[in-house]
Amino acid sequence: MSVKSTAARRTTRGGAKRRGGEPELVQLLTPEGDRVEHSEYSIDVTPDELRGLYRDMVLTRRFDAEAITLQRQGELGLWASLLGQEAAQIGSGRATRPDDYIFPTYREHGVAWTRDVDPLNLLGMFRGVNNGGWDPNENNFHLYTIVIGSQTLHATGYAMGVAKDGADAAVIAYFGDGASSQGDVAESFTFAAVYNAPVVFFCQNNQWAISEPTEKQSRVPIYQRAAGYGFPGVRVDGNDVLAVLAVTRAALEHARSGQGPMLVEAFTYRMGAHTTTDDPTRYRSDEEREEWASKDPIARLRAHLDKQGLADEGFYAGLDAESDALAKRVRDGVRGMPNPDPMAMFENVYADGHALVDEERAQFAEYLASFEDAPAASHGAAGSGKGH
Amino acid sequence: MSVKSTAARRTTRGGAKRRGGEPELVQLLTPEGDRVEHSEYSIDVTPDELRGLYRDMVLTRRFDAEAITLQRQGELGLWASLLGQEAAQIGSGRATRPDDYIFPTYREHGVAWTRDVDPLNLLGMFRGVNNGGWDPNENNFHLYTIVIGSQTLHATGYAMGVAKDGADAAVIAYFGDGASSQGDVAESFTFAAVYNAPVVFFCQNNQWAISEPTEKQSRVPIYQRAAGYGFPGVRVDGNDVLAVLAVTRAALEHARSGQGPMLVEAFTYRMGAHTTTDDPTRYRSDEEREEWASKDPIARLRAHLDKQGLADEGFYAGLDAESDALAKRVRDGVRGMPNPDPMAMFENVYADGHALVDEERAQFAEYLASFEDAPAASHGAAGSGKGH
Amino acid sequence: MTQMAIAKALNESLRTSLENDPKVLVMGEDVGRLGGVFRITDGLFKDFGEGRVIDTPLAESGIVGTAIGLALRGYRPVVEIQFDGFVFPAYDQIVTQLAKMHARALGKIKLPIVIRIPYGGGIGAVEHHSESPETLFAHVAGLKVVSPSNASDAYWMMQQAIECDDPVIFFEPKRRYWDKGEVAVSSVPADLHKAVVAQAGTDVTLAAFGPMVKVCLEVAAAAANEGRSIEVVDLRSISPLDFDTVQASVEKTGRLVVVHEAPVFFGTGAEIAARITERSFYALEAPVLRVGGFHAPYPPARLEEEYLPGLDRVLDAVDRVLAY
Amino acid sequence: MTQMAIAKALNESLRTSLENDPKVLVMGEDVGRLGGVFRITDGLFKDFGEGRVIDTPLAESGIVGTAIGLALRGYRPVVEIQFDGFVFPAYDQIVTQLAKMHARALGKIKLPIVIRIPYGGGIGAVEHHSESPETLFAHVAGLKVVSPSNASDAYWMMQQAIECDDPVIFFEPKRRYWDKGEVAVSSVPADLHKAVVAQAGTDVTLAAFGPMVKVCLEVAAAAANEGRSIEVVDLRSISPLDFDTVQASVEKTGRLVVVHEAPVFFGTGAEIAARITERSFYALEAPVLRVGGFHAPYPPARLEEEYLPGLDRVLDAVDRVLAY
Ligand SMILES: Cc1ncc(C[n+]2csc(CCOP(=O)(O)OP(=O)(O)O)c2C)c(N)n1
Ligand SMILES: Cc1ncc(C[n+]2csc(CCOP(=O)(O)OP(=O)(O)O)c2C)c(N)n1
Ligand SMILES: [Mg+2]
Ligand SMILES: [Mg+2]
Repeated sequence: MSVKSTAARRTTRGGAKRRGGEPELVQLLTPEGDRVEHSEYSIDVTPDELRGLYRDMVLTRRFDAEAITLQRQGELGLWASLLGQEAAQIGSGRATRPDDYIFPTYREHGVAWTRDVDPLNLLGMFRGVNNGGWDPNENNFHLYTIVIGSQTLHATGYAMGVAKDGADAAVIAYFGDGASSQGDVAESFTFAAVYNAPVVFFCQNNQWAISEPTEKQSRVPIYQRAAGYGFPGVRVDGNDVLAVLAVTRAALEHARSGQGPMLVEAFTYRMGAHTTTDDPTRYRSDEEREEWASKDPIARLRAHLDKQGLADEGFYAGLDAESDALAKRVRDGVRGMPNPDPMAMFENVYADGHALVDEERAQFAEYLASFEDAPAASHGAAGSGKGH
Repeated sequence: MSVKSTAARRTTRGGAKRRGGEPELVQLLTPEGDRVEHSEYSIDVTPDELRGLYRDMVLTRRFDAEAITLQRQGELGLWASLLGQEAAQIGSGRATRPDDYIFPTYREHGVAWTRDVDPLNLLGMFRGVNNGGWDPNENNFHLYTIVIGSQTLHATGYAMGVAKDGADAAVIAYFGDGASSQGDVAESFTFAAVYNAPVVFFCQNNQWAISEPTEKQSRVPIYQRAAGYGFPGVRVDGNDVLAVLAVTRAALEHARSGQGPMLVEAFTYRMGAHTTTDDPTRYRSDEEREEWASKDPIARLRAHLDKQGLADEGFYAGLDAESDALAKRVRDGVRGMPNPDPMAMFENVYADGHALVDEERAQFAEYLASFEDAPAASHGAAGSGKGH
Repeated sequence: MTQMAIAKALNESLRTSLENDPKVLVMGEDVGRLGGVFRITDGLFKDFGEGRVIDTPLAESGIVGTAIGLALRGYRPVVEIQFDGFVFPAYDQIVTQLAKMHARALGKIKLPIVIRIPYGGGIGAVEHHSESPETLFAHVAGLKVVSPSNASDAYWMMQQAIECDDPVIFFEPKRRYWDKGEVAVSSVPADLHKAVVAQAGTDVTLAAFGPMVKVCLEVAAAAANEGRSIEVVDLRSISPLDFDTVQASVEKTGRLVVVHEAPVFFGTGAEIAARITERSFYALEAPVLRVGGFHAPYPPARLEEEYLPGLDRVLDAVDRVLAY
Repeated sequence: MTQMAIAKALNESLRTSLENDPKVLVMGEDVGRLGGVFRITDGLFKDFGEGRVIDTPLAESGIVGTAIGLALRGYRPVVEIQFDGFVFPAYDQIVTQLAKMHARALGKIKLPIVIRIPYGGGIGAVEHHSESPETLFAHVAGLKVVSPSNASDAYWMMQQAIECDDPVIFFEPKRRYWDKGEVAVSSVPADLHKAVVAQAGTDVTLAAFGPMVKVCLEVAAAAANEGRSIEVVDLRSISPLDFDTVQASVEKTGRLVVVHEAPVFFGTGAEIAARITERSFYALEAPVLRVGGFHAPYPPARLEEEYLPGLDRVLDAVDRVLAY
């Protein structure tokens, strides 16, 4: 657009929409690790719980780092790192109850962790041995969804079902700042509002959608979108695990108590690349990354623990050992993950069967069998086996 | 949903979201025909202009009534009446400049009138002789769009082009209350905001989307949606032609002056059926219709004209005659509208041609020609000619 | 046996399903109080309430997307898309989610959702109200696609579709809604995905589904007067497609014409022609011919009789296939 | 003549178009500063600025819908859809608006929009990143659908698509992006919608487009070692489809195998088989065979080599078609 329009945009962004230059942000723990109070959202956490949150974040980060390494080593085809978003994910995940249902994107490894989903299960799709494949109902944690925004409608429909059942549970739908532009997300807001569905929309605004900054998606903070659909929105410091926990708990309670949907925008930062194939140096500055490194969610909680004397050397050493064990388990597990049987392609296309799938399965089996009968080099120059 | 959620919805609708039970509504002319002032929106109109607006609304309504009659007589396949929405359409249409560009739905006969689109042209698609077919660039009035919401994106893209050209024009996109739920409309808000496009979103909230009341689309007034996308929204009395004119003018000026998009919600009422195939008695009460008949936009302006003594018998008699002439022209014009040539099916599928279309055109021509050679009854019992 | 219009048969079928299974829901635009623009859901809102028969916001992606969520919660939504041309906003949810989620979950979740789409032309409607988009669903693995041609099939196939644990795209031949036929409400129905021989014959096979079956039966009658014996196969299911039944017919007649309203290019006729030619290469006395729509947008109503395959265009193809 | 990878050829082609026509715009997700996830638009943002090379919000329907609006204003947008599986949110705008608006306006407006879609498998990607949805566009009148198989075609066909006054769906064979070839930047290109004989032969015709042309050429080379002469037709355009060139080849060889990555069911092979069988019924010594994807979601990466048509599966079909 023209200079004119850019200027107008700046005015809006710097102006009325932000209070004092920055949008309001619920915070309970400063970047320096000090507790602060918030009039609407407060929380009581025991030292045990604090250490638990810290442990969750550390293990999640370690798992994530291991996955990146495994990708570099060729064991995974791709990895979408959550680096920097541990507080947003652990805080919100720990706010859920077992009977709540979670609809993640493809980056919610930390949330999965809080739902006791085996980390190895998360790696299957990135390794290319399946497209998801865990049982969503085992941990009330739906499959990863890659098509941006789709899952917000599934979450809303699920929540409509929860309400229909008269159940006392809530649903939480994760999505990104980029996803906020998708029509599906807007439609999920509409359906959730109209049916007063018990769903929390949890937007991790990590400020980037691959190479695009959030200004390419919205000129006002995303949490503000909720009001126009008739339900509350709140922005929380996404690097503050306590604030995220408190706000998400309140939002889930809001939903469970029949007050309908709520939007939580966790303002955070994607510290790594979009995925392992991405090169963020092409579109963002080192300074920005460094600025955000100073707001690291794990360092923040550690500072708090240390200032308050809530964790000793033994705790950290134990956690280190636990991290190493987790990394090793993941490493070994991935390396041992078998390739699926070729015939698996034909499985689960339908629940009740389909004649064409049966026919193609039989033909392909016959085709594969033809190589077993034939001498090694089946076709002159071709000969290097099936499936080029 | 459950009783619980219904109750919650009611609370929201009756509560904070409406001020004093009714949402704020810009009004300059009361239902009784008295002028009132509004702090933000004011307007100076000459008696000539007032009579002009009245004439527009009367002729539009007459045209609409004639179209309904023609549909009943089998001359049209369908008609979507604008009855009751004359003020929303004439007021907003008259607010546009010739270089502004309009993207209508399928019901904007009044807006078309203000753009000098020949009413006969509007009837082609309802008669079934074309799917639109006028030249949008002749009057800067795009074709009717039937797929709900689509045109809001076209309008936004067009507005992005206007800005790119540095032109001093604006674009206006019409849509309905039902359409506000479509993902495309939300995406158009996002694009318009991000690119600061000079587009006015004009929602005619006629309170019904076929059989569904607006509560099935939103639990807060629709104009409020704009704020969450970072631009202003305003609700205007859609049966008050002066208020609509003033608000739309301001919104277009807002857009033209580089301030980006704006949403206008014209609160009005669909006094007729959704279309001629609809039976509104199945889903709404006579009382509701009658209540709104008392807010009739034409009666309202007439009351004003009469109270102020701005129009005499001669004016009304002249307008009656003009209405009759318009109706006759439309009647005669429609009846004389020829069916398209069968070969027209193959025209304009592509601008640059397509081999398959050429082949099918030739084959079909040959097929048709085969009947010309053959004796009348080509096929025993079939024999009643081509194209059953 | 009862005489019923197709519309009524569908309505009764939905009612029965709602009665038999508390998890069945009906949802869509105007399906509630209005009973749908074609009245297929007439009376259901009154009798089953807004908890079971749900008027939705005007957003097809939202309708299908939330139906998926409801299915994940254990419901069996029957979704109405108001007209063929309005299914496209939901296409992403249908293709990327509905069709693939069962496989994505390695079978651990099921999506028993029926998407009802009144389709096809011949009712004098405006743009987007007369299309036949079955190719766009049949090509997509994970979906089943069916279309009844008569009241009895409408009655039974709808219930079978609702009972099916897979997503079913249910194309309703809207211009036949008011055609009446016998419905054997107590008899055991044919398999949802089996084709049936609607009319036996020996010289040429006509294969069709939905609204075109009636045209083909009229063609068979007309041709009979000229001493030609035409077999009509009502395909009923497009995915899976019952090639065995078509093949058996073709091995008998040696000639096949496929008829549908959808454009010929990449239409159902292409798939049938390709596969039957492969299966019955030596049995075919002539190439498989196709009669269908042209490669052009569905024309305005005053041209639709020219566009749609009718008696004469099908008879012309019969002549041509016999002339080989 | 210059050696260029397909990716580079596309990039150069876009650059040339941006230079030659100020109305040409490039738009999509990440096409600006990043240069696209495949770097096809690399450097264009820097050289032409954000007014010509536009990073859009993450909303495909919005991208295509606003491109339509820009086209109505006189622009010629070249839209990038990041991966094949992400075109579906835009499908409604493509099918109901982009494809039909020219006809709706009786030709009074034009929509010169190119939709670039990197498509197909073989790159080891996760779900939705490896699909071949060409059927879903070819079936729709009003769209043109093309796919280059080599650098020279990539270079020329992109410019021809941009110059075309119709909407063109431009399928880019993503797994061949890095394959190099000669680009005759100054020679006169073949018509955008003409098929070409990529390799002459006499025994069997292989017809393919995009990524499968390379496989077919490898098959021809392998078969030559066994003394079989295979003709490879590079279709280049799927809508319109140059049946004349395929027919001419088949009338010579008598045998045809169509190869594509998309599922066979309702795939391009069906249309070609149906039409060529009709045109060349007596010339065919065997039914037209099809090699393509299965009726299943595109499998996880570790299975894609089994899923994709490769040398052996095509050779197997060649054996079978010759065995008739
Ligand atoms: C419909 C769709 N379009 C495009 C993509 C490609 N894509 C994958 S991730 C991504 C950016 C997502 O950004 P955001 O929503 O902010 O989530 P984040 O990756 O930052 O967690 C894009 C464009 C996709 N997956 N789905
Ligand atoms: C995508 C789509 N879905 C459904 C329809 C069918 N339909 C036509 S008009 C209409 C209601 C529109 O309501 P609203 O937007 O309030 O406009 P109004 O008719 O009241 O002017 C519906 C559902 C359609 N045209 N397009
Ligand atoms: Mg992001
Ligand atoms: Mg309305």
